[in-house]
Amino acid sequence: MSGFLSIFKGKQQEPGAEVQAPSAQTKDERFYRAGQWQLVWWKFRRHRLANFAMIVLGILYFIAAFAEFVSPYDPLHRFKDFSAKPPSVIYIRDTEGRLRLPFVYGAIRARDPVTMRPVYKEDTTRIYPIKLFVRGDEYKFWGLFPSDLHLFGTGDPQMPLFILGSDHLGRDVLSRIFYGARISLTVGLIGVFLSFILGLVLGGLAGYFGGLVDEAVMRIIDVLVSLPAIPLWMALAAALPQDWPQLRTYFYVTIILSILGWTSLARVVRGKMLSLREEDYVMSAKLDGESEWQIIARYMLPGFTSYIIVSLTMAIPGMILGETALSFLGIGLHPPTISWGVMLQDAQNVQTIAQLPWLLTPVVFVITAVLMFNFLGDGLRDAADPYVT
Amino acid sequence: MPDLMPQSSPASSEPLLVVEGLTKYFPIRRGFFKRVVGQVKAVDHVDFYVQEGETLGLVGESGCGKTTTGRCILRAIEPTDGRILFRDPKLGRVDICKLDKEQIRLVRRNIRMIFQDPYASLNPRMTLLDIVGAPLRAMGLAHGKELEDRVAQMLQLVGLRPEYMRRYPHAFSGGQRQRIGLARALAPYPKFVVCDEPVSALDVSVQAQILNLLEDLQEQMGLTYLFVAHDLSVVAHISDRVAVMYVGKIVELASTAELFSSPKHPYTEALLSAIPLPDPRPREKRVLLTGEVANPANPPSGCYFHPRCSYAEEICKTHEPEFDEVTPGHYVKCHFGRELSLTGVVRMPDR
Amino acid sequence: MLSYIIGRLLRMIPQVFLISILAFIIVQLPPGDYLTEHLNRLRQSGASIDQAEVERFTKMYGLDQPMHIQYLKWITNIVTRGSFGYSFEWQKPVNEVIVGRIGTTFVIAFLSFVVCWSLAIPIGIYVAVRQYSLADYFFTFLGFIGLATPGFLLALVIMYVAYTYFGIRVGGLFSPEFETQPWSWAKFVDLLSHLWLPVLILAIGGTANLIRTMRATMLDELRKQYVMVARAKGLSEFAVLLRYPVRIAINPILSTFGWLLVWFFSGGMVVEIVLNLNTAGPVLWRSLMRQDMYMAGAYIVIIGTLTALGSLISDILLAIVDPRIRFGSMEGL
Amino acid sequence: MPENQVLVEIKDLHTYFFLAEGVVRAVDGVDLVIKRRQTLGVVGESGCGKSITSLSLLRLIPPPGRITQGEILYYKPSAGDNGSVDVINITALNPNGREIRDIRGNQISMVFQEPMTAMSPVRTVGQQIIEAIMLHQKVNKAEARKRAIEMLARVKMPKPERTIDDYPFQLSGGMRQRAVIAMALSCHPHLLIADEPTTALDVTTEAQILDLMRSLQNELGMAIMYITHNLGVVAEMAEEVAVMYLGKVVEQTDVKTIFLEPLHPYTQGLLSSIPRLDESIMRGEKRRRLQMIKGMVPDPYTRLKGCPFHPRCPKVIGDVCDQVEPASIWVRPGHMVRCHLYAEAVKSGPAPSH
Repeated sequence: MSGFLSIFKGKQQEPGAEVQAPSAQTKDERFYRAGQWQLVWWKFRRHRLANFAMIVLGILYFIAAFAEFVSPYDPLHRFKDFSAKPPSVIYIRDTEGRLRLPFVYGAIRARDPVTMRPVYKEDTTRIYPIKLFVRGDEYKFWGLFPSDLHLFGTGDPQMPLFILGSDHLGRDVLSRIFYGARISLTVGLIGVFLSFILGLVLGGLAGYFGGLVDEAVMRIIDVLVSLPAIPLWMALAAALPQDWPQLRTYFYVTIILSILGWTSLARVVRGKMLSLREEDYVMSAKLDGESEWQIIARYMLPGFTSYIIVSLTMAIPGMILGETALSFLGIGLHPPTISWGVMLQDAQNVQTIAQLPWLLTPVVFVITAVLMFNFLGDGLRDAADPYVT
Repeated sequence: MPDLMPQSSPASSEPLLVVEGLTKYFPIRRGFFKRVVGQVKAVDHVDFYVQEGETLGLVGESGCGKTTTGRCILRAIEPTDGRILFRDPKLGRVDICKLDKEQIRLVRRNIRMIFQDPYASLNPRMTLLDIVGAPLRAMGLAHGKELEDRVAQMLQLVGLRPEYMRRYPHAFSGGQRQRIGLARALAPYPKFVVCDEPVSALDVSVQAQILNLLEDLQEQMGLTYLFVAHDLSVVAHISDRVAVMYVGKIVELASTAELFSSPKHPYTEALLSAIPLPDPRPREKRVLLTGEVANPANPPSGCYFHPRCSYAEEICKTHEPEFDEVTPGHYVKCHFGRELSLTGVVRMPDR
Repeated sequence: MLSYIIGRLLRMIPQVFLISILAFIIVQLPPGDYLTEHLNRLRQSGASIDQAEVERFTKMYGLDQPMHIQYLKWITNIVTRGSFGYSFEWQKPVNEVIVGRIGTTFVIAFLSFVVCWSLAIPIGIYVAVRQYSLADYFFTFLGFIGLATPGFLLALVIMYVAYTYFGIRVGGLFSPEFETQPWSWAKFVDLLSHLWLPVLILAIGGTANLIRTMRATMLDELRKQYVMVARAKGLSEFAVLLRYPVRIAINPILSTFGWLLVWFFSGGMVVEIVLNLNTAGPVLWRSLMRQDMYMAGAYIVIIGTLTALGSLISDILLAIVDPRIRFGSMEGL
Repeated sequence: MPENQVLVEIKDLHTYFFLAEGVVRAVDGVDLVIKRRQTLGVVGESGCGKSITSLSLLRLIPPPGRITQGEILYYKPSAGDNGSVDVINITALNPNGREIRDIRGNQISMVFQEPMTAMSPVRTVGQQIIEAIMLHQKVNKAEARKRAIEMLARVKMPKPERTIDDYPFQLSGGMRQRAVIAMALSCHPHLLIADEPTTALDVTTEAQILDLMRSLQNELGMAIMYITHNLGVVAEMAEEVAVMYLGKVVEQTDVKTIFLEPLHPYTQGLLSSIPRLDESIMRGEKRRRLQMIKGMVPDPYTRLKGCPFHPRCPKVIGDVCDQVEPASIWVRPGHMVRCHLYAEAVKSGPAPSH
């Protein structure tokens, strides 16, 4: 939209309701009665890329939630005979040219005479069809319900299905990525949740009370912001003892990540509070006799919840990357915890990458997740304030 | 239409609102430690009264303090000094400046405000029912079905359909929004309404609709208005008396006819002669002001208007004039208020 | 203007002071103390321990005294003598270890910065003027990818591609044959041939970021009335753009001079580790892992101070290019 | 030079904006004539297309807006001022090309509504004026600066030698508008388009600026196209008045006739809905209610059948006004109205001769 147009845009956006015009009643009552969230949603639905991102993220989080069922194997299951196996090639046409349902061939393992590394050859005589709902490694779903049902696989321990190959220890990379999604995708959420609380409370206090409180909070933010994120994260993460239980380390890593995250949110909240305090409708609420609490809850907060959601969405990818970087460097999470960052620890040097390039596949997932969050955030930002064009 | 007239309206001669020495200074803060380095004298010892049932117009150019004055009356802004005496039906005669939190809430039932910007003054996230019903609910005047009925009645009163109650403000145009603001202001059946430039954001044709509505409602509900505006034609149309402000002070106050026909302050004269009249016939004489409006943080000595005044003499530079009643009901803040013969914008018909 | 700078400088002092306290707390956080750790390691490796030496350190850094005394000793050494303490890992003063390395990191950061600016500003202007064009979508998309791909992952991928498809082993600062040689022209050229990769990797993320900022501020400015007024004067479109919206939209970009450098500096650390460069990043990393306290502390203080200094430079730059700030007007800001 | 010579002629101009939500017919068939040394007032409420008409004149319509139909002829007085003219079809020019840029700011210049945002805040007043002078006149920088100071003095800017080095934000609103006018007039244009130049100003400042514009018009002999919603300002400034409603000129005549004998119901409604000082003051006990136009301007995406004003018109003729769009009717030479009410009275009256 060109800027100049916006000069008459203000009036133009008005739906043409006329005073007591009979037609106005029937025009589009649904639109006139639409509140903030309805309008945001309608606007968001028009943003194709963001909708696509929402679907992709939905799938990723579904995978994270049902990792046990969706992944073909236990992430710690070592297939000793299939270490460092490249991704399986899936065929739908066999050697005689007949079309079949997807299948893989058996594999024959050998060693490279020079490098002594395992090499695999396809055994086209043996066909392992890929089946749905196969029995396999046992697991306890969400730690509660024992089962051995997996969404897909060969169902034959003789020839496991390695869609993304296996690592040095013969573990299925895909299954590990699925399990890793659990941690990598939630680190951001929890970290953002923590910074959300800190940011909202501190920014809100600063913005609402102003004066000394404001000054104090702003100075704290100044100092924290002047600490560069990555070295600070590194320093804090390095302080975590190596022998802590996984869950504890995970929790502390999220805290470390959110230590810097809250500052930008607090600034947004403060700024919004300060500007909303000056709004006519807030003054009018005060004159209507609304209590302070009512004013904050009904008049001010709804004025920027959409902005908060946007900035939270935009903050998640930073946290995901933070975890990945820290774990990758070996100062975040450690094996046997599985996260995308931890998986990338295996891919630290050129030789490994050159020989087992499929170990880099978590990179694809990290980037996809981050990209999708950015797209989503972008779409949300466009839709965030339905009252401004 | 239910009876909207206030239960008790004795024709007492005592004004409904008396403002004495109302002052509002905004501190100017500078530097690292936010030291106060000066004061913006937004409102500087202002006196006026408003009789029940009348409309007092308050005019002046931007930054003259007229809006601040209006807001101080509701304590939407805390006045620095002065007295605001209001004849409240419940509390009796009170000084608004001295009321505690609870009392001010009670008084705000009877003094309400209409805002200038029809877009910024309505919470976009609330339906008309919530917006118009907010004062009723918050003041404990109505709830549930009763509240809904009252909102419906208010909407009808301002010329909107009650069915619009579930709509959000985004469904309405500027003029309609101003009607909503009016419904909200009048919902608790107030006695006194501060109208802060209620029509200046509207197109001419819609402006006429709102002005007529304001007048109708005043008649029906027995309202008293303080009408703050910069458009002198609008103020002349709606006001019984008019006060002119210049740099935080009222410089002249008189009945509308008198002020526009025989002003006594040179600033009023200049202001009146500056009004572009929708009349193609040439004007007799035009007083063009020179220079700029004085800075309220650093006003000139004596009479604030003296640097721009063509009648100024030595005394104007040194002594601030009194706010004098030169003829009955005509107050002027000028050393020569009784002597100058100034030109109004229209001639009074011969009596 | 001068008083503005002085005021701004004064505000920096408590900030840097707080940073130093935070840095000290952070390096003290790990359980156990580094000297014991160090001694344990020496003991394990069977090396003999000079008891006198231990005592000398204990005394010098007040290790037997409460925390705040330790801090005071540490900070006094830094402020008065510019000495950041002793590295147990490297067995020499911290200053000796870091000076050259920080220099190299700084060179990388600076080069990235130059690349970043010279790409982002013209592209940002172009895509703002051609909003919703193919180029706009292309660069927006590229920008998203750039933002979503952190440097170290990019480094990993590039290393893989370079090695597998071109047989080049990227990484390191020098080719092996120059590693130990004294400085020469050839060595310098060799250095440059290794530097381009980290510079490029770092610049990509920053460029994506800057293009977005530049585009957004340009779009804001293009809407303003003075652009139309400039067109109405009869200026050519190019002159209109350059003298009006660009002149203002570039201000926030110019002010990135301060913090972008530091951003590269700190963000570059992980990349440097991945690419195995002998610069500040890997040293900090190792010192953190090994609890080499004074080393880590020195890095955090230096980077923190640089950041504070960076934002100071940004503010001053902004005041120079924008008269509204110089004259204390809040209009349109 | 003959007084009544036509300077600009706008014929059947259509400027549409093609938005995702629909087509906005901002200017929908406008005919206007601007004569030399004369002031044409264009009045209308917001959204009537008056600003877009003026932007079309300088080809400054931003995308997605486009002139879709009609032409704008500029009768450029020749350099020697010997009465001969070059006719330039502005609609045929490349909107970024040399020819139109030679006209902009030089032959036709423009003053906008918001003096606060009309100048870049990071360049001094002088830089912005000198730039315009050096663009159109072959003078060096020192000479341009001299002329800029002269121009600032002419618009009664206090201390022009000093103000020229000030930044716009250091000036008050009124002074800024003076600076903007100085900039617009720095090349002595034949036509000044003033788009609500005083709307954002206080009434005493407005009076100063109006006075200034009138005296400069006399001095420089230029025509003014004065766009405003304020009928009072029109009465003071204009000789000819065009009233616009929904992208069309509904009535055009000289200023006296517009105010004393308006024909179009919209013009009549507009005039009676403004509070009149004399009537306000002389009223008796009973207040005079303002006459008002019912309803409001419809939203810009809808296209009304028949006369665009018919839903609000008090004199609407059923089955005519809501069906047939009225054509321009010349009730007498020099008075045009677009309304069915006058179709009978004047059977396609004589076309004007300019």
